[in-house]
Amino acid sequence: MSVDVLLPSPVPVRFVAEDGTAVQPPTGYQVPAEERLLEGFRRMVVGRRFDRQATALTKQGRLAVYPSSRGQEACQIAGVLALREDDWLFPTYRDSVALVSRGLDPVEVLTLLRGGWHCGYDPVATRVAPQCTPLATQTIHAVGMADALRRKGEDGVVMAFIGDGGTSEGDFHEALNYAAVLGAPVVFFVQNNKYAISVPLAKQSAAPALAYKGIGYGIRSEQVDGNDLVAVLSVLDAAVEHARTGGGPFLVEAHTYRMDPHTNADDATRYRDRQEVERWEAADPLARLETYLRERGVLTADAVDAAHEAAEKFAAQVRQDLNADPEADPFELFEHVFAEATPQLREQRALLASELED
Amino acid sequence: MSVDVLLPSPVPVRFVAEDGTAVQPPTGYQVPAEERLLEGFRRMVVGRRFDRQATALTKQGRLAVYPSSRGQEACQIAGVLALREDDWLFPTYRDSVALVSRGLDPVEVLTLLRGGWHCGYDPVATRVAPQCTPLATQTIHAVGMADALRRKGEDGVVMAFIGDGGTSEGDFHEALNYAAVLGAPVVFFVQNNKYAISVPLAKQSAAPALAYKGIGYGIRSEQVDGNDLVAVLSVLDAAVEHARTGGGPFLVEAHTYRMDPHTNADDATRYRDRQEVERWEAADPLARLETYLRERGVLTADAVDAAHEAAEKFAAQVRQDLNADPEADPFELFEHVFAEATPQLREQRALLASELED
Amino acid sequence: MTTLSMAQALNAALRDALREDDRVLVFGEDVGPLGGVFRVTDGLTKEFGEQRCFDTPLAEAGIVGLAVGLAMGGFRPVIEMQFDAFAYPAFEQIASHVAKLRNRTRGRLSLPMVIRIPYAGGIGGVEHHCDSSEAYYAHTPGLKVVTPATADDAYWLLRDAIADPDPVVFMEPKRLYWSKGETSAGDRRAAGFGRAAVLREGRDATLVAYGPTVPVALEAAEAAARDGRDLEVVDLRTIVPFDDATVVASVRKTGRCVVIQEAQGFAGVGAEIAARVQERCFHSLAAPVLRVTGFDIPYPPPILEHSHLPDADRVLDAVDRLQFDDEPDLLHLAGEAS
Amino acid sequence: MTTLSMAQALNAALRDALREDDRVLVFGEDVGPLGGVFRVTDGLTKEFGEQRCFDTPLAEAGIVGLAVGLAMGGFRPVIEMQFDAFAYPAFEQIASHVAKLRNRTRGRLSLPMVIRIPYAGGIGGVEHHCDSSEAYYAHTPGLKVVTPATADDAYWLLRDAIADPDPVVFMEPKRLYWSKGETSAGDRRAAGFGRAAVLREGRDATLVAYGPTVPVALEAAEAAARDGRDLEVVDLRTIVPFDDATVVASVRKTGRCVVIQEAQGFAGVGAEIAARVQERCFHSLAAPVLRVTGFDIPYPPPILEHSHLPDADRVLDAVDRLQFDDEPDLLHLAGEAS
Ligand SMILES: Cc1ncc(C[n+]2csc(CCOP(=O)(O)OP(=O)(O)O)c2C)c(N)n1
Ligand SMILES: Cc1ncc(C[n+]2csc(CCOP(=O)(O)OP(=O)(O)O)c2C)c(N)n1
Ligand SMILES: [Mg+2]
Ligand SMILES: [Mg+2]
Repeated sequence: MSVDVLLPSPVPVRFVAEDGTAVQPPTGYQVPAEERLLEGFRRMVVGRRFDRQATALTKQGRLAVYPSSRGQEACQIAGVLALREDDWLFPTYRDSVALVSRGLDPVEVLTLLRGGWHCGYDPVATRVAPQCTPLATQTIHAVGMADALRRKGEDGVVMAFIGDGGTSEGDFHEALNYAAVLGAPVVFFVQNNKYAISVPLAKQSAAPALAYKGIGYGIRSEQVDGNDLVAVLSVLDAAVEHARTGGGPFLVEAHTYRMDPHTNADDATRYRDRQEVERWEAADPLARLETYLRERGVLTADAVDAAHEAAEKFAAQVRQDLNADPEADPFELFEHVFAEATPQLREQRALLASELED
Repeated sequence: MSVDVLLPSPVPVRFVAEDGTAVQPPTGYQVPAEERLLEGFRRMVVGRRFDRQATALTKQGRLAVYPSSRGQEACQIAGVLALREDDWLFPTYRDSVALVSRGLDPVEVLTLLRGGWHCGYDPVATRVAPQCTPLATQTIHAVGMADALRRKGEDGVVMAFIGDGGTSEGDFHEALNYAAVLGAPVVFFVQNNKYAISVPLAKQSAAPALAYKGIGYGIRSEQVDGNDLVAVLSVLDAAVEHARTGGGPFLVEAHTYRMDPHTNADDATRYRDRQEVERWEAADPLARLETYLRERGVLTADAVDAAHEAAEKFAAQVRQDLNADPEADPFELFEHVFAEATPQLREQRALLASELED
Repeated sequence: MTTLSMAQALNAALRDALREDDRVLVFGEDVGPLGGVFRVTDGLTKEFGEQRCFDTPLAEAGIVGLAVGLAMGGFRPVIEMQFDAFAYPAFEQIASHVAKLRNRTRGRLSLPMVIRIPYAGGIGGVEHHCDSSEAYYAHTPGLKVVTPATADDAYWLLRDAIADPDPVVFMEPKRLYWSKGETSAGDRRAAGFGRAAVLREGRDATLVAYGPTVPVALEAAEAAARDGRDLEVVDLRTIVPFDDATVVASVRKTGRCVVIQEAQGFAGVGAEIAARVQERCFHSLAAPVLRVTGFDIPYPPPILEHSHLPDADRVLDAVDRLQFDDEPDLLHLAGEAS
Repeated sequence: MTTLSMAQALNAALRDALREDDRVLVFGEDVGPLGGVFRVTDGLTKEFGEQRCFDTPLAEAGIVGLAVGLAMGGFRPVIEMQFDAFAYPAFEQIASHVAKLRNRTRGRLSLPMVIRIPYAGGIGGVEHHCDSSEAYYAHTPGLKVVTPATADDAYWLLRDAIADPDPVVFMEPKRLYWSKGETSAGDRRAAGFGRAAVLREGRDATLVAYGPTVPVALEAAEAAARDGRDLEVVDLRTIVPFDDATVVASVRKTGRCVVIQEAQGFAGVGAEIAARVQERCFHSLAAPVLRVTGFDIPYPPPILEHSHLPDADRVLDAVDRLQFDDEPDLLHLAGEAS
């Protein structure tokens, strides 16, 4: 394979400038259909509202912890829009907005974060792997799943989400290499939000851009303005198409920013200043898309209002659904260790039963 | 940093063609001084003879196992010639020839492989880390050592040897990244001998060349004809200089070939055919250098004879020194677990003592 | 019944599993055309093709992680870690994912996969090639841990492991690869997971062993018999699930127990066995449960491994300390050694 | 004497070590400006600069491997793994290099480094944040394994760990980070590594605990005292080296023993303690050594952790089964559960 074709664009692909005006994208990328952009807008509105709601729920003690993705909505939503229903998604803990946007039940999505039984949704039914905490580990699973789809003759694609920090883990390297050698239909989608908890990108990597990692594995790669939904969707469309049609894996780096602290428990003032955050407010993905779509006459004021109304309804429902405490049967502790409990687990269950009788 | 400066030459750097004639190297590389090339020749002759001797010793049961580096002498010797005495070397199990060439006692070098006490030489006195078996793990240690030298204000450089297979391990990725972020003076030297035991390069990586991994970390990199001592030395000189003068890490991939099986215990006929090996005979690094140096009038027939004589003497000494069985005091088992044995280890020592009394 | 080495029996098990179930995949380092460094996968790529038995890039977390993804996708991977210590790079994948995926997903995902690990020493291997790593896995909830000591068990336990709905760490004692035994492949055998085997009946004391120390236990029992002492030998076969019933019945009968393991002793499987036995057989015990293990040292170089490895003599010394003679001798254990 | 939380005591120990010895370096994920997710490294970068306390790229094998290289080069790294389960990616580096480098080099290289690991649960953490991983390290020869239960021990054991010529895995019980205690920092204390502490004297039975279960043992002992039962509480402080002398003396005195550990029981440190105690105190024991541990399950979700964690009631139940009344009740252990 030629070397040049593997290298990303030297600057992030962009379709829409920060002020919402259209700019000339590099050749080879299409503007996605208007209907998809509108859908993207609506979902971003709901996604952001959901995110805000989730953060609020931590303050009320209804969620144990919540890692916000405010500012990353263009990535979260484009990732979902680029996939078909029968494609698989391998998310991290920060990708709740993407999951909700894919149609998963918000209560199920938030189960982990409210202290309920680990993964709350059905990975097989939803084709969404459990939200992954050990960083980068899920990227290899994604490769295995992609290889499984290929083996079964399905034309599904797998998208693995990962953060900038996660790319430093050895598992990410192994995943890229395995994907390339196997020619697996997997898209690695790096949301480079510039921080790994408190560690800024400059301490994470000295690469010109993370997308330049692709060539070292023979993987095509691209970097994109992660706060420009039009660009992210266009690039992910191309990446997914590449993978689906037998081109092998694809690496996309989206440059974005984590507007909120790492989680509600984090104190971001310890490691970054207000000015930096404010600079990124100007690059807000939602405002940008709204301006762009309105200026092109695609989005009406009514449609914007409708989107916000839908978002409020959605948030209200989430609030209500999370009002009840998660239920939990202590004996379930012993149910899911193995398909059939060992004698030792049965004894331990009996011990717990005797304690609960007391 | 500019992207182009990080990319390796699109074809391996070469100074001498397979038939020994000089070719035009890319700009920026110097032909090393004649005296160093002559020294390189002499060491390659000794190195190859040593290697042959070691393989022979496995047949006589004097060595438990030996991984030959026949065919890789240009890499082994250039790696050593590029370093100063106060630089550090982090070798693998396959780099015995390099170690012997650095002046380490062959008996000490072979201690591990004859079943004696693990690492037989003194790493601090020799500035050579123990030959490393768990693949790629030593590359991170090399980064730490390089950082230690920098912290102590020394201008030493660390060279980490690794094989093509080893580059697939996560630890290699983490080492490259740490080195780049720390700006550590370390040269990663990949001897791409085309096989990881039985696994050929094509199953190991889909990269255009392994040297293309550098850019993904912001590390300068180069690829070189690993059977051309002039080229390997020239490139490693540049890499070492780069690291020594504060330029940070450097990645060099040398294209070479493992002429012998993985070790004496391996059966290479199971996975590669005779023709392939024969093709590489034509690229032999020693014959090539000899032709080159002789045609330039630098090397005389007498000097060649003298080199072979020295090699025979060297081999004879090795043979003789390895005639005795390695000695071993069973109580040493308990000596090197901790600086001071725990009460438990003292008890276990007493148990062994009572057994040996019986 | 055919006579096979353990390596051949394992090879037969893989072959039969590949033949019977299309979902079975075999992969790892050098398992393809080379047939594995111990030849356990010999001929499989040739017979079943590169899609069913293949070499991976050299990365153990990658191998295990790939297997997790393939198992999530409906396959039944049987993977090889080339040597014990070279499974450590995959430890996170094993401990945080392989062991937990069923649990994390509340039972919605099961993970039928087998991780084959040649382990332990006694073959003159250099450093990092001889670790006894079974305790790391046995201590990790969600993993079954299996280790055969005979060719027949190698065949059947591997078949059972592949058929199991849960992940199995299948530990193969390297030094038994070449030891031969009758194998009933084809002719389905009874005992499955969680059943220990009483390999020799005896009245005076029970030797509990597994994997590489089973032949040591048998040798010790033979020698003891010549001295008029009648030892029972129990081979665990599976460490998880553990067969309390068989072990407890034996010790309650004999009243004495020595546990034999090759691994370093501290917090090993032998500690678990000793703890369980005294919990369950306290009133039957005439002496403390003793352990014969490797020392608490990194695996030694080949020239010294015979001093480290538990052998029949060390076992017999322990048996002698089982207070048959009403003269307790715990001095070497309890006192400060010189 | 000042009153500090355990996290503050650890911070003070790091600060004093950095001050006294230029070779000490502190690094890991988020230990710099943020001060660590538990604030144990709070203020260190500010006081000592980025060269002495710094953030690394996000890769645990990298952190440990970097420390190995720096220690080989003459430094004394004190590194942090952010949470227990996130040390697993570094397992190969720890097991094959940290634990073995002195041994591999015949003592020519020593590796003075400390791996700090916040561990265990009880703080409502989500999956992968609450593992009790001490047994993995304790079973690995060449590692010292330390776990404080009080602020004062946290300070001194960490100082001792940093001063030690060998690698120390320093396990910090997360749920004790905020518990306060008198700390004698500055005023050098006696007991070092390998010395357990008798936190409470008693005649009727010995509770052996370490790390997060020490307060549980003390609570149980208080409760038992109200019922007229006099329990001795031993805090191991260091798991490796193990203080046989203190534990054995206590159990020989009391004749009964319950071992308490938060980790899943199978092949854990508690198994080792039970095995050792019955080996050494067999003739003093009036009942089997019992274990109270977490269940053999992956660490449960927060809503269920209280059912999993050993609490004082579970300890008291075990004490009740120590056959004070001549009515052996091993049924729940020995029989098949329904
Ligand atoms: C293997 C591992 N190490 C450490 C952690 C602790 N941790 C959780 S999130 C995080 C930062 C991740 O940063 P990044 O990958 O950039 O993702 P982001 O949180 O910014 O979305 C860290 C260090 C972890 N979850 N897994
Ligand atoms: C972590 C690890 N996994 C597996 C092995 C077993 N092994 C030893 S050498 C080898 C092949 C290494 O190939 P390469 O890196 O190309 O080096 P070469 O032997 O060709 O010099 C393998 C798989 C190992 N030593 N370490
Ligand atoms: Mg990030
Ligand atoms: Mg190679």
